[in-house]
This record gives sequence, structure tokens and C-alpha cells, in this order.
Amino acid sequence: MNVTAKPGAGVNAQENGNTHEDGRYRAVDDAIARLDYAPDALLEALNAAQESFGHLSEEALTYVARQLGVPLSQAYAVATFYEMYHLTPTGARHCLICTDPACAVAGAEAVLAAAEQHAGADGDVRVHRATCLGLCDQGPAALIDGRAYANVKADAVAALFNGGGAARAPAGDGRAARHDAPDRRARPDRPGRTPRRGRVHRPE
Amino acid sequence: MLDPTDLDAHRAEGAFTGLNKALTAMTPEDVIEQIKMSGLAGRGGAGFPTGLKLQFTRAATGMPKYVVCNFDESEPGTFKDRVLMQGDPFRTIEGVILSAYAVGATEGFIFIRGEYPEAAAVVQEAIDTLYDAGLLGKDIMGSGFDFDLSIRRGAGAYICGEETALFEAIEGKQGFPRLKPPFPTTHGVFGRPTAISNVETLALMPDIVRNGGEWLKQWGGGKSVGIKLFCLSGHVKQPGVVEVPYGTTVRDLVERFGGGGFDGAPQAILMGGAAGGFLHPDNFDTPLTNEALNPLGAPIGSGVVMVFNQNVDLGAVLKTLARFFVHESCGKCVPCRVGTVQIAKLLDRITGGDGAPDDLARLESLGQMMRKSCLCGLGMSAPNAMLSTLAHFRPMYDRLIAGGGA
Amino acid sequence: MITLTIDGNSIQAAPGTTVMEAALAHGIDIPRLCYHPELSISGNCRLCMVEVEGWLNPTISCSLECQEGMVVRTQSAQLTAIRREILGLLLSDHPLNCLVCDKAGSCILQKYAYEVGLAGTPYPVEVARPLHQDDNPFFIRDHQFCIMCSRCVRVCDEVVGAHAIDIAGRGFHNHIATPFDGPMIDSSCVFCGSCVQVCPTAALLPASRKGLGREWELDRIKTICGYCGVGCEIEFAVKDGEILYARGTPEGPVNGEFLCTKGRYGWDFAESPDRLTQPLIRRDLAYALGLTDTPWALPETSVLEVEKPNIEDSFIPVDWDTALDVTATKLAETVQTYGPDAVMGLASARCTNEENYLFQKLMRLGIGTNNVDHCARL
Amino acid sequence: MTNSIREIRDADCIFITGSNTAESHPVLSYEVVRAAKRGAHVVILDPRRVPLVDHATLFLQAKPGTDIYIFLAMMHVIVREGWDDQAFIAERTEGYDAFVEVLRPYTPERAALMTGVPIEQIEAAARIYALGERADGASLYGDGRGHSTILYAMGITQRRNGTDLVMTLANLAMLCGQVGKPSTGVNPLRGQSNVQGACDVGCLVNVLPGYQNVTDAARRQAVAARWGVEDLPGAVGLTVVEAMDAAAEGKVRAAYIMGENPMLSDPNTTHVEAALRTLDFLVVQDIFLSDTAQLAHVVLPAASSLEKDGTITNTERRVQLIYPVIPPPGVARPDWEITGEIGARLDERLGRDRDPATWRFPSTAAIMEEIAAVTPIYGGILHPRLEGAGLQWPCPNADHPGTPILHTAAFSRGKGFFNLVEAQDPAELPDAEYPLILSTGRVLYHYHTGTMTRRSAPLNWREPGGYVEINPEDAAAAGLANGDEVVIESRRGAVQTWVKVSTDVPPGTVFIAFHWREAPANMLTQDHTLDPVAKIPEYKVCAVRLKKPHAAQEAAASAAD
Repeated sequence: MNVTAKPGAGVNAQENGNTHEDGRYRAVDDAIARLDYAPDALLEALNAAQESFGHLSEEALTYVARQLGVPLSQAYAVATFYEMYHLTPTGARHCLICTDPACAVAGAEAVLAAAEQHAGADGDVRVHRATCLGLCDQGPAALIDGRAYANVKADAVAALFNGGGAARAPAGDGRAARHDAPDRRARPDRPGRTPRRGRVHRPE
Repeated sequence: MLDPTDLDAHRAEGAFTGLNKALTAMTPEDVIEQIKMSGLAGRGGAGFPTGLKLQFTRAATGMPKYVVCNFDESEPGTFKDRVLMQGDPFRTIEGVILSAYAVGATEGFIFIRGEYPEAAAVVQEAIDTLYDAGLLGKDIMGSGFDFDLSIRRGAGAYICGEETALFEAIEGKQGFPRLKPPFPTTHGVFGRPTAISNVETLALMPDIVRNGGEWLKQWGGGKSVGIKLFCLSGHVKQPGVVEVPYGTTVRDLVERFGGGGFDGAPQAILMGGAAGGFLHPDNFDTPLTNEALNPLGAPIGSGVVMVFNQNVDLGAVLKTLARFFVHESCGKCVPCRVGTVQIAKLLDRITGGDGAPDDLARLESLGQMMRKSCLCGLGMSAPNAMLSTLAHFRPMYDRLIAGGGA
Repeated sequence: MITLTIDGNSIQAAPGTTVMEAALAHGIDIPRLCYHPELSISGNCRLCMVEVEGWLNPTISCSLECQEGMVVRTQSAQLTAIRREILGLLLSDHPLNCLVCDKAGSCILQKYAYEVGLAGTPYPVEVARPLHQDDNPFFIRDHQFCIMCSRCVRVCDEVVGAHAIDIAGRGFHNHIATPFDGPMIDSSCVFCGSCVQVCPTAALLPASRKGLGREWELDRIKTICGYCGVGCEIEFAVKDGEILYARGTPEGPVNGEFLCTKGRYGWDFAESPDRLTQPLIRRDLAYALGLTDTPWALPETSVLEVEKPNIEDSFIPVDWDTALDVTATKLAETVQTYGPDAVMGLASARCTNEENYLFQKLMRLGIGTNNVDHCARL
Repeated sequence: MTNSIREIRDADCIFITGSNTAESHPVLSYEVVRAAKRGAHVVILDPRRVPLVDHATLFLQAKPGTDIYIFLAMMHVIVREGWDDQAFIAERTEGYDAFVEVLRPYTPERAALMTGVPIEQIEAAARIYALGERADGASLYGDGRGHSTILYAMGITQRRNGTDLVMTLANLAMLCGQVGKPSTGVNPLRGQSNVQGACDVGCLVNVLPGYQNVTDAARRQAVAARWGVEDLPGAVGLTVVEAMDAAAEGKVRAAYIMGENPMLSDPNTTHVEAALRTLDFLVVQDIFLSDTAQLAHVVLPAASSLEKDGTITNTERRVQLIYPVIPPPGVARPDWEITGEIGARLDERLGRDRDPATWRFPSTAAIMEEIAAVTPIYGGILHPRLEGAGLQWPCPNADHPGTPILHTAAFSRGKGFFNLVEAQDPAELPDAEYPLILSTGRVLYHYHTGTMTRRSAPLNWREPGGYVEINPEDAAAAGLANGDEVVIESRRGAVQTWVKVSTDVPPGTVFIAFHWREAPANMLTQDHTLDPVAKIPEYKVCAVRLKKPHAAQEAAASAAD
């Protein structure tokens, strides 16, 4: 029954189950169902649609708007506001190259040029200039298909695209203790393919 | 080094003892009192006293109440929240639960920027682990306190670091900041009272609650109490996240903890990110406190310390920052939507060689007008970096105008 | 009640009233572009900034709630400088062709530029929105004049409820958009024109008025809409006896400034060539009365089969006296031969009270029957 | 309406039934949207998913013709749960005990069975309406119970039990004390610009101006005296549908039709045309040569509402002045001048030496003075007093400010009476031969028979032709796709139009608007069972079937060979 306490829960959200035969729609339905069909699930639904459809086609966007009972004009407006939503096909591989000051002084523009040149050849790769990716201590940085890469070298860009991890940074190097408060437990993150998150080190 | 989502390992190191103490031995008002007494202020950049925020939210009449963790972290040069959350998500989540208990919130969100999919995965795994362990959901730690926490992902918009724009994103809308008042403590997400804090601010709460408010007061003082994470980047030998007490000097931070700059003494240090300002070498001995740095137009902000050596073209960096704000302005209010574009055009003209002396006057009046009339922090701080260089790096401009550009 | 001072005037205001509302209620005009009394507060134009004694910075008055003892100034050197700067920025993103613009004279941007003495913009001009959409006969969307005040988006969502448009894109090149910038007819738009009503510039204009008259040349005549039973007040803009366009006014007792698609755009039926201009008598009756010498009989086929009725086929025009005399005579004959109850009368829910009253008086007093009804039942 | 339009925005609960408000009363629907945005509960009961459902917090989609069960079940639940307003009932009503007995068998379970609406929705609707609950935000009214208002239109009245339904809504309002206060009441939304006024000034077979019964000799003679005669006809006249039958039978020989197009607006069009053709004399006074005017012996050109002055009364009883905006075309005249001339000339022919001033008035203001003299509820309504915002009747005298809210202290009969109403099914239900229900109504862009709006360029561009809304299931079953041509048949006739597949109509129900003369919906509607009291035809429910047009059938047949 649709008289719910949460403000804004529209009555017209279709609450049909995830019976949609096309798997891509099911992913969107799951995201919407997780947030009980409330209109505020729009970004989560668009994130799911972007991931499962590759881009927000007119069809995908219309489906999300109808399922949530959100005006299509609002769904379209939201889809054009946020950087990571693409209304046109983005190709299989997707690459963001940060060009903000820290990465810029580390040579990001050259990396971007190399990546764009590689994308031109590969065709199935989309390269975008991006704002800060939160890897300023290990610039130039890139986000390729959701994975972060640090210290990217212009000449190593091609390797990056075909899975080469050359540019990945070494793992974190041990405990970080804070100035005379031994039980402070800030930790660098997991080892493995993610780049070094930077050491949190303290004065002795 | 602990696995970030290995709950037992972290509990063995003392995780959630603060929460346990709060839920078993403290009333919500006690928790608020400790946070107020500790002098903890917001670490995201705004610096609002966290204790007051919790107190106002608890006092607000609207129901239900919410707690939000602002993990949008899009300020250029900032990466401390990512390090914290991918390294030790439990610490911040414990802070979120403490805040919820303090204000009486039943639901909370961690808003994670779209560009941090890996961090989102780690945080989700941590949340799931906590639900399984009875530290989230119904009757947390058998205390009768219920609290649900979920992740809401952004999709690439620097403006969503502004708290009300963040609420708009959670509510499924574009990130257009709201007018203040009303403030989030009475009308936050879904128009309900909301306590929203930065990752680093929340991460300090468990220690404050466990050790009592006095613990934080060991370091710093005045409006800069306690310890702060700084993000060293740019031309510094050992870039990374460094946690030091307020009051440490900039030079100390760069040379002792950053291994010093390279290729000679730094030409300038960008403090506080794109919304901050450039510190002139003459002021490198300034202590890292709000009181000392704000008057110099180089605020601590989110803790960015970005070092530029001598052969960096500051004009080019200013143009990058101007372009950043043209790209990130949400476009809602006139002075920012059009002002950022006109600042970028003026800087292009000056660095391109056909700048005129009154362009500098035009930049100054446009920048000061934006600081007074823009609707939100983005617009107000967009001209900061440029204004700081007009004040402290005037020779560079004179050279550009006289010498026909870079 | 709260007592505060605005520009030296002591003013009383109920709690919750904003400084803007209090000022306007007392004839103090504060510059404003995105504020509209019927819409939510957006606070995006920043023109309405005022100085409050004891406050470090000026603040917008549209969302500033009155507080006891507050001392507010709406005019000062600093405020004028800020307004000039903001208007300068707006004019740098706006085509300065007031000479040929239909909105000239009632464009609010033009009004304020005049008031602060800005002939143009000190900045290089770059018009952010080149889009021109003339995809329907109701209104034209010319985005180059748009100042993104979002009044149209708010009225469409908060009052009309269609939410056909929203702000698409981010930053300088954002614009008001239907889904996928498609034609209006494919959106949820109900063509009520409330957006045109509240638009402060020429971005949204009625299609019917294009180039047909300047604002100051038009006569303004208010009347009540002839369509549904809500009874909206409409103000028609008329030039030389011809309607150019219709709009609402804040004083509308029921509807304020808001109208629907029929009220705002459905008035051109009156100028249709199909309008009856002459009394007519059917050819068979005319023949019987000797008014024509060609016999005629009403065709058997239903009138609904007639694609487009042609008056000359069935009727001949006559003058008023002839038509009225025939009518009176025929009705009198019926009353005298079959009695008053052999006559029925159908009044009209679209005629005035005076006309309907006289009609039922004719049936009851003139003819003598209660067989008078109208389509209240249908 | 018992209350005023501007109160709707402040209501806590708005119960809309039998009204496609967004399309029939758009500017009034803006009030509902405002209320919804402020957190009011908007409960909509309708067989169709009307556009305003986008803003509803509760949508009860009942099968056509079964809403009576919802109302009775709601009242059953309200009494059962004690949500009724005992203080109001005791002080302001009578007949409560007998009424509660009648409600006993109408349980929500039974209603759910009859209507297809889930039980919890019925109970929620009962609670929300009775207590005036809000979905969000605080009520403006602090008198212990939120304020709920009922809005209804032809979906309730164009039914064989229309009068019962209206009385049931009145019962519902009295039961919960939701009447006589701001943002409450039982509010019919009148369809035409001056249908309220036409009724007010006596264009009804049973009442003189001001709803004074023709059978009430004292009232009648008072009016007669003002008109300079002893008495006036005292027998209730023939309503429009009855008069058409009487014409067909030769009892009615002449008709004077002003500004109406019964050819399209009356039920059973074939019968109407036959009746009109039998008349010895038909005079039609209109602004276009409508289908009805094509049959007239004399056609008189009238000025439109944009070309004359006078007053009209809207649905909230507000009498407002209209002004001429443009000159009338040719020699067209305002209707009051034409009718006045006919009156004077008729007197001459019937040998009555009456003062012509009885009919020829110097101005509409003068006519209104006479109306005020004979119509108690318009007693104080004179043109000079209507400048600006007009006046809402009752306005008994020249000092009276008008009445925004009715029944604040007492009902016109004193105590409100709980009329005993039992459920009744529509007259013509679907059967094997005609398996679908047809409902007729309006679309936003057109008005009544389309005489005006179909001649407005933008409106005609937006909605050029008619269509029938069919649920996807029914369309598939009939082998029809969106845009196909289809023939809809009922026991009265057949109509051909285009298919519009839509989920707005439930399975088993099809919808046609009646604006289209090329697809006249009223060819299909029945005129044999009217509401016993109001004599209104049951436009909202009759039985039809769908068939492919000949051409398509033959093509399909030949393709099969």
C-alpha cells in the first residue's frame, strides 16, 4: 500500500518485480527495489543503468523515470548534470585522466595526449579529461573502467589499456602511528592492484 | 598491517570500544558534551564546531533524523578521506553511529563520489560486516538503539561536496545548493534534521568518546584544536597523507614529513586546494592554524599542501584552476555561473599577452563581488586562488602584462 | 507581529514574512529577477541583496525572514555596485537587441539595466544558449534570451504539476530542457503557458504576437474566460480591435496569473471565418414565405454526414427584422394552435446570467411554459 | 461548491472522485498540486488513471459504476473505528441511527469484492478523509481534526444513481464534520463558464430564479407580480431529454435553442436528430452553424463571450462581470438583445399590450437589477458591486459581502439529514453481446462539442482528432494496435474512430471524449435510464463492443484465404 511515511514516495511507481527478461533491466530494478521505489533512488538507478547499459540511452532513461515515478524531464536533467553519466555510447573501455594541478605538474597533459592517440586507434576506448581523482600524491593518475592507476607514464598508456599493471604503485609500507597516541590505527589500504594509498606517517 | 574490513582484527585494536562505552555508559547528551568539550571542528574545510552541530540536530523538532558522512572528496589535491576509508572504514563508520546515537537518528548515508568505486566497495563490505556482527541495524550491541546505514554514490560533481547539494543528490536531483537558512541541523536531507560531517571529522569521534574530550585538546588550540590530516603533493619528495597537530609550521610539514621540496626552494605552496590560495615563500614559517593562515588568503581548508617549485608557470596553474571552476560551477546562481567564465577569459587574456592594467582591477572587483554575492561556498571560494596571487604575487602579473604574456 | 526598519520606514510583519515580502507590501521596490510571489524561493539571481545592520556581508532579501528590531537598507553604494556587476555579467550572456525585441518595455532585465545605467556589459559577450525552438503554435522558446532564473521550471512543477521541463547540463552552458531537448508535444507539457506568464525576458513569448506590436502600444482588457466553470480572469492584449495574446494578472480573484491552455490560447475561435454574421432562414421556410423562388427540402442524410457545412446550401441571409418577425410569428402560432407546453426552450451554460434570465422569462412569461432547460445535465 | 476554490491549497486531505480535474478544471487542479506539494493527502477514486494521479498519495481504481460501494464501505469503517465527528453529528444532523443501520452490510470486504480496490486502501482512504490526515507537514487548522474537502464532477452526477451518490458524499462529509469550515465541504466542479449561473437564474424545468420551486404558489406569484401578471405556469416542465422524446411523439412542436448543440451533447444522437427534424419550427441562436443549427428554420447570429458584457457565475458561486474585448462579427448581437426582441414581438402577436420594457432593457446592469429583485440569493448583486472580485451568492442585500463558505452555522433545511442510500448498479452492464464498458468525458484541449475549440488553431493542432482509449489487454484481444481504426458499437449505434492503447483505462473499460462530431460518442450512450430526480443520463457507463471496420475485416479475410 503506497501511503508510506517517507516523504515523496509517489503512488505511481510500478512495483512489478524483476521479471524483465533483459538482464540489464533487472540490474536497474534491483537498484530501485533496494531503495523501495522511492523517487530519491534516481542516482542509484542511473548508476545501475549506466553500468548495465554502458550509457544512458533514451530507452534506459525513460525506463528508470517510469519505474521511479520521476518526471522524465528531471531524469534527463539529472543525467546531463553529472559528469559520469553518458547519454551516448561510451565504448567498452572507459578512461578518465586527471589534469588538475598536482597531476598537471607531473605531466598529465602528455599522458592525456597519449591516451587520446591510443583511443583513436583502438576505437572501443573513450578517454575523458577528468577533474581530481584523489590520487594527487601519485600523479599523473587515471581511472580505467573503475580501477585507479597511479604514476602513469605517457609511454606506458597503451600497456595500461590491455591490462598491464606496469604503472601500478607498490603496496603500502606498514603501520602508521600518530604522534604519541599509540592506538591510533589509520592504515593504508589493501595490497594488490590498487596503487599505494600513500603512507600516513607521524613524527616520532 | 590490518585488513581494512577484518572486524575482529580491528576490534582487537580497540575499534568500537568508544561506541560500546557510549551505548552502555553514556546518554546521547553525554556524547554531545564530550564532543563539544573536545573542541572538535569540521575537517572538510568549513570548520563548524561538530559538538554544536550535533546539539542543534538533536534539539530540532523534525522527525525522522538523519546522519550523513560526506565522502565526496573532490577538492583538487585532497585524498585523505580515500586513504582513511580504504584503510580503516570501521573508524569512520563508528563515528557515524556515534553521531546517530547522539542526535537520535534512525537512518544514515555515506555519500561517496562516483570516482571512488574501489573505496565504495571497501565501505560496502565494512557495512555488510557490521550488519552481520550486530553493530548496525536493529538493537546495536544489545543497546536497543536501531540505526540503518547505506551508501549513496555520487556521479561526478565537485559541487556535491557542498552539504546541501549533497542532500539534493541523495534526493535524486541535480546538485544545486539550497539556500541557508534553514541549516541542515533543522532541514537537511528530505527536509529533516541532519548531522552531516566529513570523513576525517567522524574518524576522530571514536577516540574522543573513548578517551574523553580532553584527549583532543593535547594538540593545537583556539580555533585549531587537535590533529589534522594534510595531503602533501606536487614537488615534494615524499607526497602522501600526513597527520600532524595544528600549529606545526608549513616548512616543518614539507621538509620533515614531506622530505622537502625538490629542484630548489618551492616557488609557492597551494594551501586548501582550488578553493584555497597560494602561500608565498616569505610565509612558509606560518603555523598550520586557521587563525594564522586565513588572513594570508591561504586557508587550511581540507588540508591540501601542494608544493610548486621554481620552474612552474603559476599563470598556467591559475588558468587550470579557473577552468576547474568553470567546469564545476553548478550554474544555479548568476555571479558564479557567468563570473567563473569571465575570470577564466580575463586570465587567458593576461597570460596570452594582451592583458591591460585595468584587467587586474576588473579581476579584483569581480572576485570580491563573487565572494559577497554567490549562493554557496564554491562560488565564494572560486576567486580565492586568483585573489591570493593578486595580493602576494603581484610581480608575476606585472611581468605578464608588461612582457606580453608567459 | 515583528517590527523592523527598512530604508528608515518602521514596518510591521507577521512572523515568517521575508524582508522582500515586507518591503514590497510597503511599496519599497527591491530589484529581483528570480523571485515570484507564487513560487518557491530559488535565490539564484542575487539581485535582491540588502544590507542588514550588524551583519558582515549583504544577504539576499527574498529568503531573509524578518527579525525583531532588524535594520535593513535596500539601497547603498555597495549594493548598487554588486547589482551593476551582476547585471553586467547577465548582459554579457544576452543579445542586446532591445530595439526589435517584443518584450521591450516589460522585460525586467531591461528595466534594471536602465535603473543602474548599464548600456551594455564591460565583459566580452558570449551567449551561452543558441537553441531556438519554435516547435508549437502556442509559444516560442528562444534560449538566447534565457537568464536561467528557473521561474518556468518552478511554475511547471509547483503550480501546474506537469514538470515538463528542468535545468539540463551544468554550469555556464546549462539550459531549460524538455526530455532529450525534444519537441514540446513529446513532453508532459499541457501548453498552459504558465511558463510564458512568469518569464521575465523574451525567452518565452506567445507565438501569436511575434512582431505584431510593442508592449506600450497594446490596450489591456480584462474579462472572465468563457470556457470552464473555474471562472479565471484573463487580460487580453489588443491592438486595433485584434487580440494579440492573453495573459493572467496577479489580481485574478480565483486564478491569480495562472491560466490553462484553453483560456490562454483558445480565444482565436472568435476570429474564425465560420462565425455567423447574418440572420438566416432555411431555404424551405424562405420559399414558403416567398423570400426565394427556388424550392428546397431538408436532405434526409444526417447533418453529421456533412463534412463541412456550407451556409448557402441550406440558408438564405435576411435582415434582423425579417428573422425576428418570422420567429415571433412561428412561436405565436405554435402557442395558439398547440398550447404553450408545445414549445421547449434550451438556454445556454455559456451565455450570461442576464441572457439566461431573460430567456427563461420569455419561456415562462412570454410563451407560458416551464419547458426551459439547459445542458447542466449533460 | 459549498466552499471556495482558494481554500483547496490549504486542505489537509483532498478527496477527488468522478473528476478528471487536471483536464476539465485545470486551474483548479493547480490548487490541488499546490496542496500536494505542501504535503496534503490527495486521494483519488476513479476508474481511469487520470493525470492528477501523478500527485496523488492514494489512488483507488474502482470498476466503473461501483464507487457507491467505496463510499458506503468508507462510512462503515469510519463508524466502526469511531472516526466520525460525534459532536458535529449531535449538534448539526439528524437521522444518524437509521443511517448507521443501512451502512452495516457495506463492509470493506464486500466493497473490495465489488470494486476491485484492496481493503487496506479503502480503510486508509476512510481514515485519511475522516481525520484529515496529512502526508507531510503540519496542518494550518488546529481544531483537533485536519480539514478534508471533497471535489466531484460529472463522474458522480452523470449516473443513473447520481442523486444518491451526491447525497452519499454529503452524508460522508456530515459524518466527519468536514463541512462548513475552511478547506472542507462537498464541492461539485461545474463544467461550463456559466452553468452555475444558468441554474441560479431559473433555466431549469422545476425552479424559478433562485431555486424557488415552480410548484410553490406563494413564491411563484411573487415573481409573477414582479413581472406584472397574476401567476405563472405551475407544472414542472419537460427536461431536455424528455422534451426530445415529446418532440418525437409530436407533443412538442417548436423549440428555441440558445447557445447549445444537443445534436452532440445529448445522449442517443440518432433519436435527437429524428426529434429535431419533426419540429414545426426550430430557431437556433449561436455563434457558429453547429450541427443543431443546420436543422434550424431560423438561425440568429450571436455575439460570443468576448464580444459582450454582463455577468457569469463560476463553480464557487462567484458572480463576475465580463467585458467586450473585440467587436462582434457582421451584425451579430448579444443574446439578451435578440431574446428581448423576440419577447416584445411575441407579445404583439399574442395580443398582449404589455410594456415593451418588460423585454427591451437599456443595459445588462438593468437586467441584473430585475434579477436581484426576484432572486433572493442574488438580492444584493448589482453590477457596480461586482467590480474587482465579484460576489459569491447567497448575497441577500446590497450590504451583504457574499458567502465564501456555505453551511457554517446551519444547513438550508436546519439540521442536516442523513439520507438513506443503498448501492445500485449501472443501468446497462456489459454482457456477452456487449462485453466492454464505455465511459465518455472530456480532454484538456477541447470543450464540450468542440464548436469553439476545434476552431482554435493551437488547440486543434494539439488535439486534431478523436480516439478511443483501450487497455492493452482489450486491444490485444480485439487484434487492435495503436493507431488502428475501430468501430465501437452499442445498442444505440456505432462510431468509428482511432485506437489509442493506454494503461490509463482498466481492462474491460474504454473511454471516448464527446468533442468529435466525426466520431460522436453520444451515438452510443443510452437515454432510457436517467437519474430519477435530476434526469441526468448515465454517460459514464454503457455497454459496447469493438469491431474492426469493414475494410480491415475484408482485408483480413482475404489475407486469410
